[in-house]
Amino acid sequence: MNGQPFRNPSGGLIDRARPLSFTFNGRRHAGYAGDTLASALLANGVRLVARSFKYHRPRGIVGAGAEEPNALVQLREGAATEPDTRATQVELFDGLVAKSQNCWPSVGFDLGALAGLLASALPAGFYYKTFMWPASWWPTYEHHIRRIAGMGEAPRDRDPDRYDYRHAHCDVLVVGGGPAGLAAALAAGRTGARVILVDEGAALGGSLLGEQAVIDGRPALAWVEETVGALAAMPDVLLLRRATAFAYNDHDMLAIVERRFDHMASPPPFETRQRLWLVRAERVVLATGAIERPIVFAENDRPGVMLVSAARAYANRYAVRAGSRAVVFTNNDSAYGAALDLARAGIEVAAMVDVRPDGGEAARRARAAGIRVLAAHGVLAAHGGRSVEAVSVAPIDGTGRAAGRAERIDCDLVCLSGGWNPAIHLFSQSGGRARYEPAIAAFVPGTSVQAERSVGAARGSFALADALAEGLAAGATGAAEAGFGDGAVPPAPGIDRAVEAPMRPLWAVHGVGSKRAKRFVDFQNDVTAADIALAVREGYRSVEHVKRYTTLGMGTDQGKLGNIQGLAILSGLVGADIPAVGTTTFRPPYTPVAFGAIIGHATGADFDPVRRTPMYDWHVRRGAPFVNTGLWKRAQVFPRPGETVLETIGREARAVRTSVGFVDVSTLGKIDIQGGDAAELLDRLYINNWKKLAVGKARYGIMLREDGMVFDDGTTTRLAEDHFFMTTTTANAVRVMSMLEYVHQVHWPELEVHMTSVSEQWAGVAIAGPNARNVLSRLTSDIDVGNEALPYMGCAEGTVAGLPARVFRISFSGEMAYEVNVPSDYGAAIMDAIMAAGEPFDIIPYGTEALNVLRIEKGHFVVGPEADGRTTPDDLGLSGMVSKTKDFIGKRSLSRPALTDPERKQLVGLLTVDPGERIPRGAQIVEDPSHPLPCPMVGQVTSTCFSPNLGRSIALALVKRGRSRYGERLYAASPVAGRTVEVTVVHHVFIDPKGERLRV
Amino acid sequence: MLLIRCPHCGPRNQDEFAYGGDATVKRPADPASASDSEWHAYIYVRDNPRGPHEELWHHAAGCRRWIRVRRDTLSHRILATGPVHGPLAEEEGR
Amino acid sequence: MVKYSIFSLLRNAVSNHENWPEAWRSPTPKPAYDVVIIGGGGHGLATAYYLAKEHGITNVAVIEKGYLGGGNTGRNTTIVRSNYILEANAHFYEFSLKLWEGLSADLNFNVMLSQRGVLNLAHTDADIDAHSRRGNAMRLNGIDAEFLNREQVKAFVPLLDCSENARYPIMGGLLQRRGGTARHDAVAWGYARAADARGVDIIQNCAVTGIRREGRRVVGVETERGFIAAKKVGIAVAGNSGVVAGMAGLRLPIETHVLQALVSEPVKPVLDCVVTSGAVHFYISQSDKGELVMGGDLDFCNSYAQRGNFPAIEHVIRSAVALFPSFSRLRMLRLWAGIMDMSMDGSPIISKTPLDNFYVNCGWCYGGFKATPGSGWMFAYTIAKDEPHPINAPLSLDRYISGRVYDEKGQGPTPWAH
Amino acid sequence: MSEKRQAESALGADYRVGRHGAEGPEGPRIVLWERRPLALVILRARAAEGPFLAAVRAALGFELPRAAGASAVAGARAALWLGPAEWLVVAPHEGQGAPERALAGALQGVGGAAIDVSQGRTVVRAQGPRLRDLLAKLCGLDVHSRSLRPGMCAQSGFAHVTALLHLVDAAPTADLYIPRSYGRFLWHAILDGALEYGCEVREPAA
Ligand SMILES: Cc1cc2nc3c(=O)[nH]c(=O)nc-3n(C[C@H](O)[C@H](O)[C@H](O)COP(=O)(O)OP(=O)(O)OC[C@H]3O[C@@H](n4cnc5c(N)ncnc54)[C@H](O)[C@@H]3O)c2cc1C
Ligand SMILES: NC(=O)c1ccc[n+]([C@@H]2O[C@H](COP(=O)([O-])OP(=O)(O)OC[C@H]3O[C@@H](n4cnc5c(N)ncnc54)[C@H](O)[C@@H]3O)[C@@H](O)[C@H]2O)c1
Ligand SMILES: Cc1cc2nc3c(=O)[nH]c(=O)nc-3n(C[C@H](O)[C@H](O)[C@H](O)COP(=O)(O)O)c2cc1C
Ligand SMILES: [Zn+2]
Repeated sequence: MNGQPFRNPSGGLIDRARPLSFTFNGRRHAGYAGDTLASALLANGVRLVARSFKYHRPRGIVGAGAEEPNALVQLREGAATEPDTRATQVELFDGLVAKSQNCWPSVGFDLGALAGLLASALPAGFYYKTFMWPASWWPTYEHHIRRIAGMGEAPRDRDPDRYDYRHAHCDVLVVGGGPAGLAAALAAGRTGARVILVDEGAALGGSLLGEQAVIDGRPALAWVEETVGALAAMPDVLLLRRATAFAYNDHDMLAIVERRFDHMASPPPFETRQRLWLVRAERVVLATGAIERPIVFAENDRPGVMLVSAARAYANRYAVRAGSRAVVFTNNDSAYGAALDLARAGIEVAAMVDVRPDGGEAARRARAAGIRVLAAHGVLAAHGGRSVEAVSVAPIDGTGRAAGRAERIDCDLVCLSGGWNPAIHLFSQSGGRARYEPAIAAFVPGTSVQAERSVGAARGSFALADALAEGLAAGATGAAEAGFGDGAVPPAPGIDRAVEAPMRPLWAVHGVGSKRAKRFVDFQNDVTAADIALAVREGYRSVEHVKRYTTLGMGTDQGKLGNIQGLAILSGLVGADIPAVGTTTFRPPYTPVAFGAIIGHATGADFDPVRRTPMYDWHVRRGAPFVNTGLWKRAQVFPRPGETVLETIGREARAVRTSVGFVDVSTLGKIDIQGGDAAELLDRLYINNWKKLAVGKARYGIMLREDGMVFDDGTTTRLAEDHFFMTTTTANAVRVMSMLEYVHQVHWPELEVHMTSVSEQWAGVAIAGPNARNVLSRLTSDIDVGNEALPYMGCAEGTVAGLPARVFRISFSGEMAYEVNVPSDYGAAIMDAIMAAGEPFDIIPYGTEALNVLRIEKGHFVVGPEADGRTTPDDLGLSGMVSKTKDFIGKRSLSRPALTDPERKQLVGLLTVDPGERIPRGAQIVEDPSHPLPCPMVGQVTSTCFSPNLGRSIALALVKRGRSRYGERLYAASPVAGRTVEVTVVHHVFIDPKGERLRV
Repeated sequence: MLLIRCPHCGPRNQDEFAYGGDATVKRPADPASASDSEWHAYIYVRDNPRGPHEELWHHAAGCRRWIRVRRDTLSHRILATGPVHGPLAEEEGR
Repeated sequence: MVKYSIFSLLRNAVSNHENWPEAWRSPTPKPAYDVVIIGGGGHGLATAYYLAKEHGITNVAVIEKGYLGGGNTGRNTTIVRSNYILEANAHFYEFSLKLWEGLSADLNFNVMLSQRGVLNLAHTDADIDAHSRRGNAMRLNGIDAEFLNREQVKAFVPLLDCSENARYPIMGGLLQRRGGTARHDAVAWGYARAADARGVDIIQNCAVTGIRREGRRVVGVETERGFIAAKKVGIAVAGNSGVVAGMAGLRLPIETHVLQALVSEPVKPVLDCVVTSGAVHFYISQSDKGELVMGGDLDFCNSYAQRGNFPAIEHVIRSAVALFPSFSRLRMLRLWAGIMDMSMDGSPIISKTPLDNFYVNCGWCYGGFKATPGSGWMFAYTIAKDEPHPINAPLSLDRYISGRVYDEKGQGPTPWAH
Repeated sequence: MSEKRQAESALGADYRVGRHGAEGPEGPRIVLWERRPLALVILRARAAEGPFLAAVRAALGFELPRAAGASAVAGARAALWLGPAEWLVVAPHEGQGAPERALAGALQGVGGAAIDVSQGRTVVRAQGPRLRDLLAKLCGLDVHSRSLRPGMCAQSGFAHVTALLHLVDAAPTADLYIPRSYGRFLWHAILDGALEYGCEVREPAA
């Protein structure tokens, strides 16, 4: 297609039948299916794509994959925009829109680059040394620093796409679909083992896709195709493309993100954009390949400076010339094959600069092909501005110092190969310890901790023959260890093994020239060799200090290119060898992963599970708004048209005291307890005595934690001699169940008792108020609801509204009340029935708000505000309940000095001196509101409301020595509400202190 | 994510379990006669080893049994699992 | 000590920064010190600094097994605040916050204290009550606090999902404007440099392997570089408190748990304060470099591994996206973990011990970064005077025996649930 | 009063019979319906032995499964292993509490307990060629055909909700016993996961 001046007319793995159009920085360009954004940009001759983080230096494309530090773009627009996206891993699609980031007004002319002019005053860590004076200016300085930093722009709107999440289990997980990985999967798959192979690329083949290797005398890609075909035909082999294994977690659980539809403008209907796979593997084969590394020299960050392997992949895979005239700079043989590929693709190779005195066979072949080879030479510097124009090349000595006159060679492409780093990221994440291998001057997998083995380039075995052989062996052995096959290794295909000359470690070339020239180690974060030297000079010598002081390796590429150079330079400066200096820690993720993908479906309202009571729809039909209580949705109020919320609450609470109301109490925890030792267990749990409770009777109980603090309360009913029905608070239902199981299974397994949660089985409604009995009696014919037959704290079983029911005469509101439990499917039915039966009494449903008002009026504490995990039974005025005759959980703690301190806070009631004045929520109690700060506090308001039944404001509070203060004037102070209210301390039960209404 | 072998259900993901802490602390047989400092040791003081640690887990999303696990707190490797009371079975695995 | 300033920076620019001196020395350990502090995190270094500065005790060594600040000081989410409800904590953390406010100047090292506000969200009526209660306690204790309603929250943090149909709708929030963040590494380095300048020996890469005792006295520490005698020994080793106290024969009310944190890729400013939510166990801020820094709950089981597991991370990210739906397409860049000294009541311990001249500083749970200056100051005082200062007296070890614990969350002695 | 009261499903208005999600040539690859009404009883004993097992065998007419994760099915009745000496008995609905009473009666004198939880679970049946993929999206169990075989059951977390999975047959068909209050939440997760496969929701049936 025209307009792609750097695209070769033929070759490559792109689909020329599918031309695509895309926009970069507002300009339209053309590319092909199979391109990445990076290859398409290069095809169009776009070389300047980004600005660096700190100095806003012009930057181009350095790599062709995950290692790319520079070419980060703002991909897509609007709600779907994605900052910091590596152009080298973006598959081109039609209509793609991207732009450069971190530059203004444009990537070509970026005012931020002024920072570069100040660069000499901004060395590593400069901010620790300045911006301190005057101290009050720091926020201003910081404001500007923040605006200059950052990189791309975050989206501002909700993500338009969906994600999902799934688990998988397999015998052998193979990470990496290059030759080593494919071989491993093939060998494992043949045994019948369950195999998953993942590769982050769109196509399998790994580095073979960018090379021109030969396997069994045929192009290697034919072998790839055949192998992939064979694997695809195996029913228990799963091939996942575009899938990056990004975290190797404990116990061989790997997290993998599959980018399912990022290669399209948007996912098809009903499909998710990305999918997270959590794979638990019996055995893992890491065939993650190796990442080529650059060599450091002056101004080495100019657009046009690129990895050899990248330039080669652009040529072979994408038919793109990354430049017209190249200088290839290497310290190892692998670049020679690449140089020949470049030449074949039509790039003039101006020179091969080899740091080794003798490039051996490879150099001879290059010379034979007409390429100028400069042995024992190095590139001292790149020249140019927004693109490289030339390099200075000179003879160098063994340490990389210039040892002769420099020659300037014009070129627009500089290809670097400083050797290869095995991609040991996942290996390291698994807990394995890396080992330094001097022969390749790189860290390779050392001691394993988990069930993984590395093969091929990931293990430092760079020869294709080794990659295949190791892959086959690991696949077969892994499968055998997982119980499949006999471990026999299939024969490896035939490969011509080239004689390789050893590489020669060289990290940086030291020219003579200007000291101000920048020699970048970490491109993205603009960390230079001088920054590392400064860190060392100032005492930041540990590799971790260097990282943190200079930000080396902390960018979005996590130092895939620069880290090893950095530590090699450090090792030279501190005079310790590289293994002694060590690496920084490899942490997940291998490459950055979208948050959306990690959480799958659990977004928005699905963030956390929702629990709904059996009456949920009934409440919806009545227009009740809901409130969250733990995971539950509970009806808050049942408003009538025109009412304010406060009016509704008042109406509901008054109705209960004057006639009758009913409320959904299904959220209470309910536990069925059976067995000969059931009463014994209750005795050991509750602070009060249970053995003598009569059958058919309920009792109120309190449980403590072992440290003596009130844990939970509720009523428990004896349904039969060895059968109890326990209720817990809504908040603690799950915890109480676990605690029961704990004390039974751990402390007292000898007790014969069975506990089963039946919270879900029963819908519960409390009918409360002076007319409660009248309502209930209209609903049942087989239960005598009279005070004699069913007294306060009594229980009966029978039918209510024709439904099988348990009726408990218990009360939270302080009124005569019955709690009716029916099977859950009848939650709505019982509500309807009660509503109908209550009509003559003007019955109303009430919500959590009125429920709360009623219990405050009655002085009932609740778990949370009053029982806040720091209160004892005595604090709540319940010491009378504490059994003196038996042990129970938490009893021993109660006698500790702090728990018997007379200064403890005690539960009291508060009345405002002015009845109409509201007590602010969360007020603190003080004796003297005019006391200068800090002002001593003697307590706090725990619950407060306007009591519609008393016609005044009331509150519950925990106050030091509270019970000795009845009648005392104190102040409820709420500075955050800007109000302080005078209050009188009273007993905490405001209504019916003798409990007569309960018993009528 | 840890893979914990429930002695009743078999190997399950960590997220089915709730942690229950040190399994070696024992409730004093007669709390009333325990001194403040003995009682405090039971409630608050822990060996907190760096290495093998015997601990309780509750198979809350499974069989709802409390189980005992010996796990290395440094490597997260599970060394043995078993019922609360009873022998632990060595794990050769992870 | 060369004074750091814009002028010294410009002066050094001329000489290509080739003349900067070491920020601290790397001395060979002396055979004996007046005080040995084990642990070269923020707390240990600050303790040494204040021993020298406030008490004139300069014959001090800080012994660190790895690199300075490589413990939790170097791996926390850097939130600084003093929004506590219980008095012992409120006074202590406020004392610490006041020290923070003068710290860069005091140390001549920019710790980048950024008082951009800490906003604690309220999602239910109960939260509003609890947050108001806490805000009121703070105000009466002389600490700044404001309660924001939903509209004010929305204006303060525009990207928060303040809609009614959020799973946990936002109903308001408690704001401490003086709260914020600081640059974690700078705190360790700044204290190290300032302590070194006052004569403290900072010894890195030297693990303490034993503590030598004679009866109820400690006489010194065994290290990888030999025995070092000490008149007094203090430990500030965070997650390793149990192990190191164990060397002296003490058992502590501490469990070691792992806490993870993560950062996103950097983006231009989108979040200009710290947002925390107790209901969903989550906190987030944006660093000056642009990454979103976030964390949540512990991993829920004892661990010394400094690496965590997936469920905790998943929960952190679920929370992030629930509160900030637009963050869904941002990417996690790196995640890591630290090992926390979880105390049994969730409050810290700066205390004498049953041994005569051995002191412990631990129990920082996931909140000890903000304590660093205050902790160092109080620990120095306690060691120098052999008695606690009134502010840290309540934070002594004996509170667990008496039962006078400071359980901010009311969770009880389940350290993994604090 | 004995007018007929309407029983209500936990799934309420969110249960929408018909086609959902992708419309592929193969038709819906997941079929869902709520199984109701059913009788569910939890059975527990101190140990799975002796007179208890005999009494239950007599009452049920078949043997309780003893191995972890096993089930026993006899006609319309089934017993699913929940834990050591703990089972869920599933039976046709024959009047409120009927099987519980029968089992409780049978246990008189032999110990153990029978607890009616018929209405405490929402039971969703799922069927179709993509069933195992759907399950893998919901839970961390190994649901591959080599591991999860017909007749097996297991409790686990499904989209963070604890539920019991029973693989009924090789169709494959699975039943998910979901705590009622979480029913609607998990139902959403199931539907959401099934959209890409194309999904049909059928009328409820036991
Ligand atoms: C993920 C995460 C997030 C956090 N977020 C916050 C937050 O937002 N706000 C907040 O206030 N706090 C936070 N914290 C807590 C805070 O980081 C710590 O409480 C605080 O940094 C502890 O400081 P320290 O000096 O006591 O411990 P550390 O910095 O851990 O220092 C202890 C030092 O002791 C050394 N040591 C251990 N054993 C030995 C030995 N045998 N010999 C010699 N040296 C030894 C260690 O190597 C270490 O350097 C967080 C912690 C983590 C892990
Ligand atoms: N010095 C040299 O000559 C040299 C150096 C390196 C590689 N090579 C060549 O490389 C090949 C080695 O084969 P190999 O199979 O070991 O490596 P490879 O590079 O061919 O394959 C590695 C694959 O792993 C994938 N990958 C890496 N990390 C991943 C992750 N976290 N998740 C998912 N996928 C991931 C990559 O996308 C890639 O496809 C041989 O062809 C060899 O000739 C040669
Ligand atoms: C506040 C804060 C911000 C961080 N920002 C980055 C970052 O931008 N890039 C990065 O790679 N790591 C970042 N890290 C993580 C560190 O790289 C490192 O993981 C952490 O200090 C723990 O050390 P370790 O991973 O070496 O064990 C940050 C850490 C903290 C505490
Ligand atoms: Zn189990």
